[in-house]
Amino acid sequence: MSVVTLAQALNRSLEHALAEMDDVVVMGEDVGRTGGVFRITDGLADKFGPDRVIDTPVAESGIAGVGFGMAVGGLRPVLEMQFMGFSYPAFDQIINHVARIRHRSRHRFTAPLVIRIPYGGGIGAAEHHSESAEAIYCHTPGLKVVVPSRPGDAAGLLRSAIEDPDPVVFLEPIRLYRSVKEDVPDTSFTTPIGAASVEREGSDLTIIAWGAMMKEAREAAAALVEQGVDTEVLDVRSLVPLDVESLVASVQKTGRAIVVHEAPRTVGFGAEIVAQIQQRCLYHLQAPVERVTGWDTIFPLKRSEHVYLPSVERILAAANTVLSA
Amino acid sequence: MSVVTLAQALNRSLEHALAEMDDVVVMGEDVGRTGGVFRITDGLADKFGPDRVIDTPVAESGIAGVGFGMAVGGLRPVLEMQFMGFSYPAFDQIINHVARIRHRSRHRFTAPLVIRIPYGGGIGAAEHHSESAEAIYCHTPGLKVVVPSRPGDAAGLLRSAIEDPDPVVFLEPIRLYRSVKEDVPDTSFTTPIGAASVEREGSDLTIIAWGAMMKEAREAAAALVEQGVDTEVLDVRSLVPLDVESLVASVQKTGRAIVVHEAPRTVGFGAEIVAQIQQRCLYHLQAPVERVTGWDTIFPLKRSEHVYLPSVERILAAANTVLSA
Amino acid sequence: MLQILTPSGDLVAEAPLDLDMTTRLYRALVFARAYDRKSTALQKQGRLATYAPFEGQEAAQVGSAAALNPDDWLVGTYRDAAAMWMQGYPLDLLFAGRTGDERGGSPPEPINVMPPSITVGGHMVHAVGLAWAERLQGSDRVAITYFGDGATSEGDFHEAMNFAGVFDVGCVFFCQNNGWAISMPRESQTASETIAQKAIAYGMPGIQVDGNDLFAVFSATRDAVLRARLGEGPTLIEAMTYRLGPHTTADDPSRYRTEDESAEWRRKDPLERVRIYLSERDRWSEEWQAEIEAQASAEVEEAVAAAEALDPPGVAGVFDAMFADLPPILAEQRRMAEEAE
Amino acid sequence: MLQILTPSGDLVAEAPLDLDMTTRLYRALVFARAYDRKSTALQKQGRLATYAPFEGQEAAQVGSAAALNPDDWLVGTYRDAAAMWMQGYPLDLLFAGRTGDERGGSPPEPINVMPPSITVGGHMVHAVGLAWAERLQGSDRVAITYFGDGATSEGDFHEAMNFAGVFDVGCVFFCQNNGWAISMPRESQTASETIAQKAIAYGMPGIQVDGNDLFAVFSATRDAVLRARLGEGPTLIEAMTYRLGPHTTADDPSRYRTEDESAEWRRKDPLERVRIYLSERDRWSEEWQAEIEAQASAEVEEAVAAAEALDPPGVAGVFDAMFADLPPILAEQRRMAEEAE
Ligand SMILES: Cc1ncc(C[n+]2csc(CCOP(=O)(O)OP(=O)(O)O)c2C)c(N)n1
Ligand SMILES: Cc1ncc(C[n+]2csc(CCOP(=O)(O)OP(=O)(O)O)c2C)c(N)n1
Ligand SMILES: [Mg+2]
Ligand SMILES: [Mg+2]
Repeated sequence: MSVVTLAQALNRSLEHALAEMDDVVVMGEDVGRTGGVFRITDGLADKFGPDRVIDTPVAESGIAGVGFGMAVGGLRPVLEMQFMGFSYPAFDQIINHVARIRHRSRHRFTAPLVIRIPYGGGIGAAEHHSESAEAIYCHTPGLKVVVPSRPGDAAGLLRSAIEDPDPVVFLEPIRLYRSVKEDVPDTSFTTPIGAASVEREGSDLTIIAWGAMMKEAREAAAALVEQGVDTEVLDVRSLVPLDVESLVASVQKTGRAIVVHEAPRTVGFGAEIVAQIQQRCLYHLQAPVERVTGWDTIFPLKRSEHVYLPSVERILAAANTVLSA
Repeated sequence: MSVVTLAQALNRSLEHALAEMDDVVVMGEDVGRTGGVFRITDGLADKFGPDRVIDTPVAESGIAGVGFGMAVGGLRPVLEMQFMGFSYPAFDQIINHVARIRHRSRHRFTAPLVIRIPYGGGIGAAEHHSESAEAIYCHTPGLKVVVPSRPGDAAGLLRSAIEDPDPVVFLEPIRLYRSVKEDVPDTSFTTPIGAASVEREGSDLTIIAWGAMMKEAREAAAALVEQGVDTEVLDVRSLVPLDVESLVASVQKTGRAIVVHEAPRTVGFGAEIVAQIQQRCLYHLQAPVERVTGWDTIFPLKRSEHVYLPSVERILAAANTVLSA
Repeated sequence: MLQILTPSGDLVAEAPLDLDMTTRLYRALVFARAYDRKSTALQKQGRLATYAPFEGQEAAQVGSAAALNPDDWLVGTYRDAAAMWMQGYPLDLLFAGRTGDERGGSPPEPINVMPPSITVGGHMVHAVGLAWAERLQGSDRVAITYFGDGATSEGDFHEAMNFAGVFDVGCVFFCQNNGWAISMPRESQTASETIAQKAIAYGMPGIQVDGNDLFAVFSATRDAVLRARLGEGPTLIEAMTYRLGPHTTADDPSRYRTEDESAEWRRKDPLERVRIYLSERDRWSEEWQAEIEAQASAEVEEAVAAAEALDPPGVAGVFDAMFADLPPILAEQRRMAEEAE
Repeated sequence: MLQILTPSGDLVAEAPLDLDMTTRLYRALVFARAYDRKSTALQKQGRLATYAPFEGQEAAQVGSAAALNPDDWLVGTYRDAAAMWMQGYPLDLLFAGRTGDERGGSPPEPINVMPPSITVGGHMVHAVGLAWAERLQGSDRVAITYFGDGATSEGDFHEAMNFAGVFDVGCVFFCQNNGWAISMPRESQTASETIAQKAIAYGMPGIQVDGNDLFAVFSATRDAVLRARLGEGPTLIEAMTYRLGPHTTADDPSRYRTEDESAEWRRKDPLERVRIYLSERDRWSEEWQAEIEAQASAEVEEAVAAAEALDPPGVAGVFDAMFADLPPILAEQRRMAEEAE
């Protein structure tokens, strides 16, 4: 075990996969020579050479489509999109081909690949560098979508994604790359895809979040506990497949819930969570589930980020609403 | 007034716009010489010439991006994507540029364009020809998204979309192109964007739908009325902006609701509608809102369409669930 | 433009195939045409969904596919059934796909032919990835991808060509320039003088061949495949041909082109010139023609019957190939679908 | 490769600009460099967000923009501030954008410069549409679009070039080939020998120029702009230049390239050769240099101060330019955001 950041955990997980699985290749813009703009692939090109760690031209559709062909051809590509806002040119390849080949060919051809996408705001970046479009990938049948919020989960979920027989969109919260640390095993391990993690048990209120928003969720929960509200905190981790059972169990217990995400509200993944809860726990609900989300606006530049991003205060205000209903 | 199909209504609305508004151009694959694969632009090239009705190379990103440039440059392009499944290559242009230029430039540059997208299944088509990805466009801040289900609305909403100062994604239910007819004014007119239409008033149950699914919604409602269930039918028409007020008024009255759509269930637009209803009408709900939707699967080919598509029977089964809760 | 066999059946360069092989490929041409016409007929009867006929393009498809090894990858479009069939894709599955059955997309192992691409342009990058994966795994299998003149306008064509050039991937880009992309004539598709010359933008060789000339197509493809197999990189081939029929059975070409144009291309029929060539060498007779046509017809009928005899795919057809294992929400939806049946 | 003024300041062809104009443009070069260095310095102090320096590319930007009419359209990238400023984009707005304020994207009318494109490749199609819209509205305004060597790999480059070629749009494609796309050297970006030759794939002229040569850049762009304005169609210009600094202030070039390489390009400095040229013609002196540097510095400081003096954009900055009129749900969210403030 050693204490590592989320970025280091990802780097080590990739290294283990490259070392232990002959069919893994890493491919993307600047992933080789310079180790990626976030250094997640740092050192890998030196260790595994240019046939395993491939620097590509600036062409996201090509990366996704060529990676798709490689996957059908017997490899397990781990593709990097430099930022989520640059993954849209690859969207046609992902939705029309990556997500569909197993179905289209009745299992004859498959695309066991991973698309790593750094995402989320709070870093004062330029336009297109801060968005959270997870809902779009979640609405695409044939994809799995996972989001770690801790170094251990990052390493374990990434390994699971690489070993998965189907394509996995692996979302990496940029804001957490270097801001969270924890003890992580030094050897490779997997964390199952499809299971939420109950980070804190509680009986009064459930806060549901994923990715970077787990930070705010945890802080809000801590403040609430201090106020005597026994708050349950749920890290969804896997958006598709969704662990509905854990969600339902929690809300049936607490009767009150808040879902938090950075993405715009309209048809954000929070809507799906609300829909699942109202379907399965309507009669347990003491108050409407509150959504604390980004607004239906363009993710703003640095000077306005604080207006857009869900804050601990906004979560606490929502908690107040939910608890006083 | 004359009785026209939805396809004819669209064709006439385009003709009126081209005749009455100098800045309108129509652009897309095969929209000129051959009048579009669905003949929606039939005859327009002959009447208005190749500078107003433009046949393009096969390049959807180009169509959207060049059309965007034209819009910023002072025109009002009406762009056609041949099928929704072929609009994904244009997704980057639509989400990263079309939807954002007003915000990016603080009103200095704007993109008053319309993207017409034939969509939906039930026509036994090849892969990619039948999907309903409205949720993806609805989750994109900066776009309006409208869907007519009647010829009159088709003509009026299209004209509103063309006159709108902001980009509008205009979804055309393929299955309704020639299967619905109604009396429509012979001159141009607008139908406001942002207002749902209550097609039938009722007090026991609200059925909410849009686009091609209005057919099933209407049929199910008729069957229910026959069974003595006073059913309200709501045609959403405008997904963004959503007419929350009408939704809320209806559900507060009936206390029971079903939302129907063809798109996959997970994070489909139905989730947003459920989330809005549970937020605003939780205490009025007599039963969980039911979603009758496509499954979280690839839209199937002809032989399996019936398994996927929401049917009158599935709506009636859901009604039964909702009514007996 | 490379030409070996003229429309009147004269050799203007050495034949790249011996007479036995030429006879076999002529048979394949006849077979392809039978398949194509039968498909159009079946569509008219409502037994197939919309069909995209390739009449006129038989030599381009048969001649190029003939240059492949049996285990090479082939990535084609909705209009490339003849090439796919040449490379081993079962006829009944081709029909099954057209009846609207996903099982049509599942050729048996070890056939390395992808199900036909319905989106225009998106599949060429796949061939690049396939060829590259083979090389990285130490194999010398190559990939060929078929596409039309219209497809060259899509961004993905560019990205595929660029990747192939940069990484020297063993991929053959085979463009059937059939003059039209639905209603769009080739001249309006791109201002490039030829499609072949687009290769220069990617540092790879490009060659234009008479696509209705079986020998020219075979010869150019054989050379490109060899280059690819030897690790010398990709090639772009532009085969000049013509779609004699409509874009699909739902299309009406009279809206955008003249009868004259089609009539002129009829005179360059890709089958006729091989027939003359064989006939002049005593390898063709009316009886034999009747015989192979009858065989083709019988095989095609059999394949149609097999496709139509497939059980309805049912709920399993919608759900069971979404993932290796069905996740809980999908399993729940599957149960709901079963109930609704 | 077109060259007019050598790195040592010698003319090898006729100068396309008179001495007055050359003097003015030299001043612009000095100004651009001052802006660029100041921006890097401010970023280091945390006053600007990540900055993409263009040092080494001043002549490419200044020389090309100098060939435009004041109302022509300019569509550039994050690295094209000098060209944008030349075309009238206010300095303080350039800075405002970099402080993370959307108001930086709003140049006053009638300046026809789009806010800088942050995505690579997506903006070239916009220039095509702008130029086309002008023509359809009877104007002879043209559009120029700036992009890097890396951007030529994106599908949208291809679609932009293809549309421009097919419709003979009055658009100038100006590629600053600065040798690198972040860590990717030009040779690995495409196997094409030059980027200029890619023009042949679109039936348009392509020309390679010494991008560090103010005269060559101006001359080639002037010709291309004239063609565009006369309705003769688009041109691709490849300006051979070099990014002397890091990709952005967050980048460390030592991870992927040698000091030697940069040092070699230092010797081809785009300012120095014009300085020598002017100096040899008695149009340059140390005092004057000091004077224009001081002026540049003062103007830049002033612009920074103006940008930094902008009120916080607040809730209005997030909501009020989403649509012409705020729809009800957004208005509701706006109220919620106000409450949370
Ligand atoms: C991405 C995409 N856009 C549009 C279409 C609709 N479409 C089907 S075939 C076709 C024309 C293709 O022409 P070409 O590439 O020349 O092939 P051909 O049909 O002539 O064989 C178009 C536009 C599509 N299938 N996919
Ligand atoms: C669509 C997209 N993909 C990736 C990026 C990340 N990125 C920013 S600049 C850059 C390299 C661009 O190189 P080039 O076009 O040569 O321009 P230069 O930076 O050298 O001026 C990349 C990959 C981006 N901004 N947009
Ligand atoms: Mg064609
Ligand atoms: Mg560059």
